[in-house]
Amino acid sequence: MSASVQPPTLAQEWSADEMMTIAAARQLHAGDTCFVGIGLPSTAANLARATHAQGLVLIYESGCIGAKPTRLPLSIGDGVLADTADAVVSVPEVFNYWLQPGRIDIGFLGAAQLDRFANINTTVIGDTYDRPRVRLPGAGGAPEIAASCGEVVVIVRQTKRTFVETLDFVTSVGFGTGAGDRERLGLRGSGPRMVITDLGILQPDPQTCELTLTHLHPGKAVDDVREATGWPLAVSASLSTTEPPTDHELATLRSLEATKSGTDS
Amino acid sequence: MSASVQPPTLAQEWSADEMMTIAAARQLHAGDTCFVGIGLPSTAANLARATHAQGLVLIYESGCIGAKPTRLPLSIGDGVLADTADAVVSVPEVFNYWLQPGRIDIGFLGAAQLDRFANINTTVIGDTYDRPRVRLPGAGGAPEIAASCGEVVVIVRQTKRTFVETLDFVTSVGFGTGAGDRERLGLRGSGPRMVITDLGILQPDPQTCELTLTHLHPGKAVDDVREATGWPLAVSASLSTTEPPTDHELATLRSLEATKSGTDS
Amino acid sequence: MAEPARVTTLAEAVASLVHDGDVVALEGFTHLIPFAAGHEIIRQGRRDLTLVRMTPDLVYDQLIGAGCAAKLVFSWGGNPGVGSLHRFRDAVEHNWPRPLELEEHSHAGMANRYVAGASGLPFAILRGYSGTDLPERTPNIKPVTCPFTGEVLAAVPALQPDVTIIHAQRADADGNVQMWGITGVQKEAVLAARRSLVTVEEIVDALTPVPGQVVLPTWAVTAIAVVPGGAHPSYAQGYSERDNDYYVAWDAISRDREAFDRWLQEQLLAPVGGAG
Amino acid sequence: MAEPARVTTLAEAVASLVHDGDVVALEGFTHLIPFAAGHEIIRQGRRDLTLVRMTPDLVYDQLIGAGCAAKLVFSWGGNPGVGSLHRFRDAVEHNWPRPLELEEHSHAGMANRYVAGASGLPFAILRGYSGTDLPERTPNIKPVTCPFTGEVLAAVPALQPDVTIIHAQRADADGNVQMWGITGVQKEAVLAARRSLVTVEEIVDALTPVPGQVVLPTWAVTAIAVVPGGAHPSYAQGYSERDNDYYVAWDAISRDREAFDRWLQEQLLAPVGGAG
Repeated sequence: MSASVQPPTLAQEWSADEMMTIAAARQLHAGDTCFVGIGLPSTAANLARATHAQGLVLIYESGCIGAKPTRLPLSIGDGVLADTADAVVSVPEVFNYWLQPGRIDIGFLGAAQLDRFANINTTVIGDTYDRPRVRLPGAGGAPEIAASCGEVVVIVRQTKRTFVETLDFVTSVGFGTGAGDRERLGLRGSGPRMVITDLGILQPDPQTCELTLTHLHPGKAVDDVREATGWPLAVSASLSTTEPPTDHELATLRSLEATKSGTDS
Repeated sequence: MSASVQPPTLAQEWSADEMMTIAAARQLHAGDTCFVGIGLPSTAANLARATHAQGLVLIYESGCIGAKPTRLPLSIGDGVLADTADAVVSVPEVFNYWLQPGRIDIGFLGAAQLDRFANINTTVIGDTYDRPRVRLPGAGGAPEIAASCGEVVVIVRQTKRTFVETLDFVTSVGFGTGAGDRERLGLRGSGPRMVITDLGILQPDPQTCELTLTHLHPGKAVDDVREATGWPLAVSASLSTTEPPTDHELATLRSLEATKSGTDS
Repeated sequence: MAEPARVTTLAEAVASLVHDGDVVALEGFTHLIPFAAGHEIIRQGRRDLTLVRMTPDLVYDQLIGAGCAAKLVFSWGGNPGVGSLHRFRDAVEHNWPRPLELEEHSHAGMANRYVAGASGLPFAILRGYSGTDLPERTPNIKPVTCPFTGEVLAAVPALQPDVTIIHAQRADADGNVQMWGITGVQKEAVLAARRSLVTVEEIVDALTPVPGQVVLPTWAVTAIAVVPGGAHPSYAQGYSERDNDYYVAWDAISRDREAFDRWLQEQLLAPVGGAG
Repeated sequence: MAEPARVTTLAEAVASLVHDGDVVALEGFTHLIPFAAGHEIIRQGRRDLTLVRMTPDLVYDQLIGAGCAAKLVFSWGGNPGVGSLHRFRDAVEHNWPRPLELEEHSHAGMANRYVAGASGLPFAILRGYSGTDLPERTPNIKPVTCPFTGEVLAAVPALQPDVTIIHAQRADADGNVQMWGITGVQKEAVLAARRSLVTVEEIVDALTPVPGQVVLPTWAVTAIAVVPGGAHPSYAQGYSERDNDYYVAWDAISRDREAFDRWLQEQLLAPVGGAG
């Protein structure tokens, strides 16, 4: 798919969401197999396919393996996914034969709450499970994506409400209680490689597995990230700045967004 | 499928195998679902479809559900089975989703050895498993067909070598050690309804489950059956004679056999 | 005896197959969601249902808002690509219009529960749930040890709905059902159930084979009702497009109890026989 | 990284993927049996193989007679519709040309062993083997108790061949594999294996979807070799018919050690590059 190239002036400004999506797309490479959830992950994965990673293999939990959508799907079950897939399999098969054995390189997840070990909550907000303040959609495919993909990339807008000291519910495991916990739990994928937000990029410390700020997006400051984090933020000694969106990335993203026929949560 | 009708003179004589196959075909009814092994069971099932049971649903372990072959298949994987089936599914699916839950009414099995409780050996002949006198093909689908079909019909030529006091190996369970044993073993189908041979028909005693001679084929005597049975044969007080093949049955069977492109063991 | 599927009307099928208190699964994965059947369940006023579905979406939001459900067994409850299911949230957060008991799994767990049901097994095993809070809230997740390796895996019990309802593209004159495109977990959901209803776009003389098809033999289905557009606002590949505007519009309707009630009275209950 | 399948020759594929002592599955259920690949294994003189297959037939009889196999893992070993596999019998009954260890299951057990292997699970459960003598002879059948109902079921361990070889109708230029008709347990056998080889009738630019198709994405396959007629005397639906005469003729050849050896020397080994 080739994007219609926009005039460069448009590319000089971008939203925080655009930076986040583009930073996420850059993490995907042509030969990867990628298990894609709906929303920002799907946008980022399709942006990668439309720019530097044409050979990226997209796998949707609806059973579409190798989907090559020509427009952004609104849901994980859009007809365009089945029409363009190399194979359409049943939902039990996609989880049992494709995800569970570790055939998928990268899982792309969102989060409603996230803690310093990149554990994820998408179940309930509030103290009690039975009468939550906010009932979220729930687990979906995430617990097993987080467990079984070769690695995980989380894409989430960063706020103090989202980046919390303690999750109200652990829906999907990042590094659990810290280094060694994934192995102890028998999780076979290597876990979150990075968390990409609208402010920057966090990566697990090689020793402790605690999320550490490694990149700031252009125009953002460490204090912006600290204020949006509900725990004392670790900052990398070699903190760097994310490459800004190129004209091509931004134009392609915008033309992709224009193909979507509904809104995105 | 309509058989070409043969002159009645031909129908006046028939082989013991023909009588056996026709008697077996009569046990199948239009609304039944029938799990069919290759050889005599397949011939009998297709004869039933071609005569009185057009609506009989044939299921082959190769994954062909509702196969309607227009000629006798030489194997359980002939192309004609897939071409004419309502659905072709994988081999794991046919065993897991269709056979195991008890969806199939009748299982049609052969045997190399059979005991008085209609347990079946198709594994080895001889005292030792590791160095048998005759190595037979083995279990195939039979153990689970025998366990899970609503009922089982066995079709087998009767000799003292085949109808034995003690099996050299229990490959598939009929009534195990007798009444109540299927329940104890957790087998959910009701087990063998009858054993059809080239001499007559045996049915389990309602109390003891021991096979009892209930029908003699025309021209056969009780002593013929006794001599072909390796245990003291129980004979029903209401022993009757099998209806001889009708002209239509015989003509249809012969025209079916003529469609087979190979030999049958 | 392999009973062929009975061809009937949607109203008769729901009346005879769906009873108060039943465990009911309406399956469909974005594609082929049996909306019309769900609406008929609301119209007939069923109560105390245990609703089962991997991805409860708008039609379950509607059933829950209408007070049909006592319990929901599920793995992801949202308005795909739009946001929350507000009637579902109102039931869980505020017990409105009645309390809703939850049994919550992951997709992999739910899919395998249907597989076990379809397979006549009491349970299924998977690598799942490890380290999450789900087993603490869902007693139906237990450990099981591999007798060969000693590894501990998760076990989930078979799902066996009293009735499963799906929508498919078509059936033939004998009642064999054919669907294609994204077919999700529908085969398993039908085979796991005691009774089943398939709404179809049309009945044709004979089924032309289609790539990617799933065929359910007539004797594996209890009843068939011809309901063209019965998946709207979901879609039936080859017959209709997904009505994305409906999904977006539902967000506003469902946020507000009064707006929902107006929709229920005016759109769903008033036009008898019509689709909501 | 999703490596695409490597397109190569049959000789190179067997040389690089099949090693002495490997666990090797050549799957095919009457249809699509990879005979040519089996013959190439004989030509290359592989030894001490553990051969795995639900329905070992003529090609396994040939491999066993040629002395390639140390062990057979199987559920039904016969010449379909004809009779015995005489080389198999000679090996088991008389240790000729060498002893053959057996591991014996039912079809349901073998199919589920492949399913477990394809699923990355250490074992599978089924209702099977109960009351039979198989568990006594096959240590790889164990009981497992349902943690919900207390029912005791059979467990079998996952099969994970070092290499699985299948024959398919075709592949596309990217190496995606397509087969249709009776596809048996081939998808599971490939996904369960560490390496895989698919022989195909042809490579086409793009795969036209076909009803009943199974597609294996290129990154799920290790190597592809174009071998037209590579299933002979089995068949490839849409390309060839089953050569039933070959199956019948094999009975006489295989009954006699000398006749078999003549076949091996003259038909299989002599015409280098030809099919036996």
